[in-house]
Amino acid sequence: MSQLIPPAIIPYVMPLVYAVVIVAVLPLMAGYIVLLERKVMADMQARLGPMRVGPHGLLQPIADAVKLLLKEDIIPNDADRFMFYVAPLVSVTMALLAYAAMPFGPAFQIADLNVGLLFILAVSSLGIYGIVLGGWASNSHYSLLGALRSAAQLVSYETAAGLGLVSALLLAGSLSMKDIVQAQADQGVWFILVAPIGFFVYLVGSIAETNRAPFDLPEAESELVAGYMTEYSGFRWSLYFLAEYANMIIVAGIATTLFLGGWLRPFPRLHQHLIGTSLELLDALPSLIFIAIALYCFRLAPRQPVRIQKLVMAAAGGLCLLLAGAMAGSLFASPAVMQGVHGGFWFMVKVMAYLYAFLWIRFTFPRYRFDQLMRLGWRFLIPLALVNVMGVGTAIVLQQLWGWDPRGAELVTLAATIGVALLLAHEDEKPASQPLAEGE
Amino acid sequence: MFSHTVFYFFALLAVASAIMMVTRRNIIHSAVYLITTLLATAGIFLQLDAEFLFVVQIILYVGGIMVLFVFVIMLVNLDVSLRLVQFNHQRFVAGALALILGGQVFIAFRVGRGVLPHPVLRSMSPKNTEAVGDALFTHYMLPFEIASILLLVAMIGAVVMAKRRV
Amino acid sequence: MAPTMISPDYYLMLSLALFTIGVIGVLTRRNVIIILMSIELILNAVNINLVAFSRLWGDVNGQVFAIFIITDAAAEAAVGLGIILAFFRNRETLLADEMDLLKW
Amino acid sequence: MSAPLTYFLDHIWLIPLFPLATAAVMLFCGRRLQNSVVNLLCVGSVFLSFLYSLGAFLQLTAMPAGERIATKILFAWIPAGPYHMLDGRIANFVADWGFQLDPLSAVMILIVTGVGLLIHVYSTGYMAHEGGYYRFFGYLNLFMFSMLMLVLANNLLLLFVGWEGVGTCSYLLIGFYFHKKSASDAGKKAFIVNRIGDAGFLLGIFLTSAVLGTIRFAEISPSLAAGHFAIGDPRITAIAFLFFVGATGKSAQIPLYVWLPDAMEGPTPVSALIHAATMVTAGVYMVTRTNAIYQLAPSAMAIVAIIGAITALFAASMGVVQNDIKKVLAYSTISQLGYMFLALGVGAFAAGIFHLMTHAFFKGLLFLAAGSVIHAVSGEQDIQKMGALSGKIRKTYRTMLVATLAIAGVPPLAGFFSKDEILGHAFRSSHLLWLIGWLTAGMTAFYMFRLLFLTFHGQSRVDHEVEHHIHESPNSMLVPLMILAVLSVIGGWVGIGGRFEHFLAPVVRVQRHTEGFHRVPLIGQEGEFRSEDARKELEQELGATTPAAPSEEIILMGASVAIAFAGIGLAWFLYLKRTDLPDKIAKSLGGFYRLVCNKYYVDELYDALFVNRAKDLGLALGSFDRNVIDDAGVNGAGWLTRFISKVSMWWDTWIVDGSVRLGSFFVYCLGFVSKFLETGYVQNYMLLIVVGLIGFLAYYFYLAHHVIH
Repeated sequence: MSQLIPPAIIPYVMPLVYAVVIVAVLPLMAGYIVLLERKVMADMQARLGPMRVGPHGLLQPIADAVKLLLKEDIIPNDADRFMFYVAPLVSVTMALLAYAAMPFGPAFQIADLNVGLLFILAVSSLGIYGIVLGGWASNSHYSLLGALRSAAQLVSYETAAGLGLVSALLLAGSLSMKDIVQAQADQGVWFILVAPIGFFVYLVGSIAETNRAPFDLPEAESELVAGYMTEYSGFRWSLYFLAEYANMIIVAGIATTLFLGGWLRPFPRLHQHLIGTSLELLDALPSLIFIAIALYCFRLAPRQPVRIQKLVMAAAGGLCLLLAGAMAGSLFASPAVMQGVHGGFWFMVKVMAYLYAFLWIRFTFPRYRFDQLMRLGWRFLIPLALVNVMGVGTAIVLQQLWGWDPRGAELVTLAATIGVALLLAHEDEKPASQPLAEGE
Repeated sequence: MFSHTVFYFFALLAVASAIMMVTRRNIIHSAVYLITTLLATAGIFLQLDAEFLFVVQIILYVGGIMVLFVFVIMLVNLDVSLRLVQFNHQRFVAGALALILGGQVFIAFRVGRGVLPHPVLRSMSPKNTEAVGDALFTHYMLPFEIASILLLVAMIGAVVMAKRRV
Repeated sequence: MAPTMISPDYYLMLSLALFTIGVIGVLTRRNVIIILMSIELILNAVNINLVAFSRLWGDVNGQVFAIFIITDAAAEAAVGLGIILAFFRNRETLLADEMDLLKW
Repeated sequence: MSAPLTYFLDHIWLIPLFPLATAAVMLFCGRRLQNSVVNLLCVGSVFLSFLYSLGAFLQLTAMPAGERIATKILFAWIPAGPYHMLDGRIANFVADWGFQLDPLSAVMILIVTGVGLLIHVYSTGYMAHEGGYYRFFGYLNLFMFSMLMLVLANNLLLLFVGWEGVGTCSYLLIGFYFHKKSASDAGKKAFIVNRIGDAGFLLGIFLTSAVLGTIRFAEISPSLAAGHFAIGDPRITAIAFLFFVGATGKSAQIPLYVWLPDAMEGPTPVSALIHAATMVTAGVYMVTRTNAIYQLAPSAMAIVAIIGAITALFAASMGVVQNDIKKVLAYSTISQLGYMFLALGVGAFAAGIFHLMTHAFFKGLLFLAAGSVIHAVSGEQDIQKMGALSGKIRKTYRTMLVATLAIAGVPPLAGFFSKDEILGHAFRSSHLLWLIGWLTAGMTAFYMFRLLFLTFHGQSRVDHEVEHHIHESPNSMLVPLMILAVLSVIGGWVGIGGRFEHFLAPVVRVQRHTEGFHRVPLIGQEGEFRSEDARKELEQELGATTPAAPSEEIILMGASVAIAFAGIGLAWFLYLKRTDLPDKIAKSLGGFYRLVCNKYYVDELYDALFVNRAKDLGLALGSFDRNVIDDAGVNGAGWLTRFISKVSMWWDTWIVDGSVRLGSFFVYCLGFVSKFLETGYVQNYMLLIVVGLIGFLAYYFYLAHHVIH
């Protein structure tokens, strides 16, 4: 094979493959996240959710995709056509571009920039233009207002979220995603344990950045119909949709990488070997999980009303069995392969958990008013993140100067941070003055 | 060769969209073209092995400053402004003078070309970010602080300016 | 032979072009916002020079200064846009040659 | 001998303190107090002072005669430091807040507190129905304080403090009925007249400290001895004379006696206490206290004697014709004071003090009795409107009779002894003075009995509505009367055999060198104890008891008794037997009578001489102030300022502002030219900047061209 490919382009092969895989899989994932969202919502509202298309609506996303692609593409009169075309592309492009530095596994990464994190932030922040230009181009007040709101919201919360990340950066001492994960591996602790406040700030900030409830004012259907997407339909609309969910995965990936230990399995330091072999017990976890899901699928399969659905459910179970086999098999392959497979698995598990938290929050909290949103961002999150950064810095200095245990030092500063948080929350109960940047 | 290709691509993109930016009638379009220019410049930074500056350019300029511009444009955008004359009364003389200035600088470059050393590719530290940060926080500490104070002042000034009832 | 970089002249020419375009924009456009954006363009041209020379000399001072310039650009944009907002609120116009309160 | 108890001697400073405290209470918060409380406080405090005085007196007498002197210095009041005396010596001036108790002041504080206590008790009855009860007693206690300070002071300046204090209190109390114009006028008159005397006294104090270098009484004689002053040294004479001026003011001697009769406007207890018993005798006390100085100034002593004698006669003559009961007593007081000064003048200091004491008794009694009478006839003071009161107010009558006999000099009552002492010394020093005193004694007897007869005997001339509620005074008034009556009877007996003089001898010891215009009789043979040893001298004095010439004594005694009875008889004849005679006599010598009735026109004379002159001076000064100071000075200055300001305004307008305007005009011209550059278009300015850049670059090209070639 190496003869077939000229050596000059050897280093560009694998990234290309990765890129193709990501671009191919991402829409599917987005669709299934939507399904997951609807299911979770139904569950939380004591409903069943989509059940018709496929067993338990497993094929619903595909149906939606087909519907969207077949819809008529409407462009309003005296909309700015060029912008109207470009805007969705911009947002989806930027969303996809961000994946270039996202480490799904030890090897599964398109490019390990040594400014990787900043790159991801930068590119995802460019996503704003998609929203703003689209809202402006469609020449509708709802759209414009939604766009302005989202612009203001994103600019404000980028700051908070970035500051939240800084604490993890301080602990890792590098901007390269891979190094950050490695740092957690070396220190043997996920940074969420030493910088929980930073994680919290980033969680809230990332919800706001992805325009999700309770911060979904740009598309608050009760106020402005669908925000910047009002005038869009069909494929362009689905592009926006794709971009939104891609962004969700991005922020989830960032959180995972910085706070949740990336592709590391839980307890990376714990090496409990199977007796007599070099196999570690914890490495068997993925296979067991998949086997459990497979058994569940097989148990559900007979109860399906229609035969085809029975078959599909059984197929799902089989797929899970295959995956479990792959997981187990990778244990006996070379360590690199094993690392890659398991790392990808763990990464996706953590991302999904993060996204589940998103959904949970969305269905739990009512929507904010715009000035409340701004007040939360500027008056609470940013000061809190600043104090947290100071705390982590102090902790690190203490560790470097007098060799304090980083956890102890972090606890000391954590107390201060929480105190400041309570103070801020208390003084924030007073009625706010003019919201800082209100669109209209 | 490769780097030349990259450079020409970005350079032409930058200049072309700069021209477009200056000549557009619609402010939003100008803004978009300016964004393009900035992105192209960022590319040139990357091509000059300044990754950090590349990212800073994108985050600060494109992701921050230009968002602010677009925001303000949307706040103050007037359809009537589209129908107005976009160039002021001194446009011809001004353009001529600007071109003369550019020509002078061009002549200066041509004349002084021999002065610069032979462009040997000096090895830069692979960790550009660390290097910049190091320089910024050790040797350029005072300017850094001054810049931060400048930002603070600008922030306060902007808030005071933009508030409804001053 | 030592690997050569692109000769700084190219970057100089590029920044000169951007600079001239920016100057033309500043001098000729009536819209204040575009004037501000042209100023950003000029600063950008300067940045290109700085980074190019930092590459040429192989140290990061130029990039540091570029960062400072970007900072100034941010400050200037914030204040300038604030001023523009206030002005627009009072005069309902964006044209530079209608801001003539200082006229004799 | 065992060391005598000295508790009271150590605490003499408490004696003035009690009245001061109650006075403060009265004057600051007396308004809210019940009369009973006021009585308790004031009388109690005076009683305490009296007890302390008595104790101090006894403990003093317990001491050996030689060192009968107790000094208590509380603190240095005015430590003014060193200064140059007249003769160039350096002296250290210090006036300390110190008290000194020696036989003289012991006698004085006994008199003051004793009589004062009685009069306080009397006042509780007399003033019971008056308004401003607490005020009255506050003033009274303040007076007690000042008087005690005066007699206890150990230096001249502190004495002066008391001196002024009693003056103030007398002013306040004379004007007690301030709503009566006559009363307040009288108060002012007393105050002003006293000022004149006080000025003299103050000058005297200054001169003392300048000449003797000290104002402590204890150091006066030593410094006199140290100064080797010749007899009649002019400086000493001047001091003595100035002191005497002060004494005339306070003790109502010619020419400054005019305030005392008017002072009768005050309440009767006040007249009794202040204007008969204590204050007016301050002058006598002061002269006695400084006798060491006087004995070096024979001429001053002569003046004292003459003034005293003339005053005595003069005042007596005026008392003869007065009809106001209190005025009569007032003039008699003046004349009795004259007696005392006569005694002092002839060097009989002890006799003077002796008479002071007895006079305090019977004159206080007289005033109080008069007050009782006035009280009885409900405020009537004119003796022509009285008469036949003896039956109605018997006790008062008896006490008054005793007092009158005492003052008339009927043996063996108090007045007889003291007056006889004085007359004796006067006779020995000069017969003329004796003659005057003798006549005065007669007149005194006459007008006192005239007063007595007109008041109590004959047929009643009282108005009818007053007639039927004449009543005896309450016991609170009668008891003091009786006590004083007893004292008036026995008060003189302490002088028998010169015991009083011996007691006072250490203070008023007569220096050997006092030889002058008058022959001062030494007790014992002259010049015998010209020794430096004071104790020996003292013993000799105490040893010598018997008077020099008994036969002479007897003769003089008989003469004075005779003249006394003559006066009494004449009074009886004129005012009980032939009541029509007085008018005839009055008509027969009309001019003289009128002269005397009008008090020799002395008040009018003073008005013409001083008061009006003073008024004229004030008017003159006022017109000077109006015309010269206001018009010429202030208005002139104002006019000048306005003129200058006008000039400067012109300068400001035309020169200063003009230059400014000129400059601004130039600036305007320049601006007019250059404003066309100021288009107000930002882009024009930028264009100018670009032009400038182009210019610079062209210039650099030019330079480079030249550098190359």
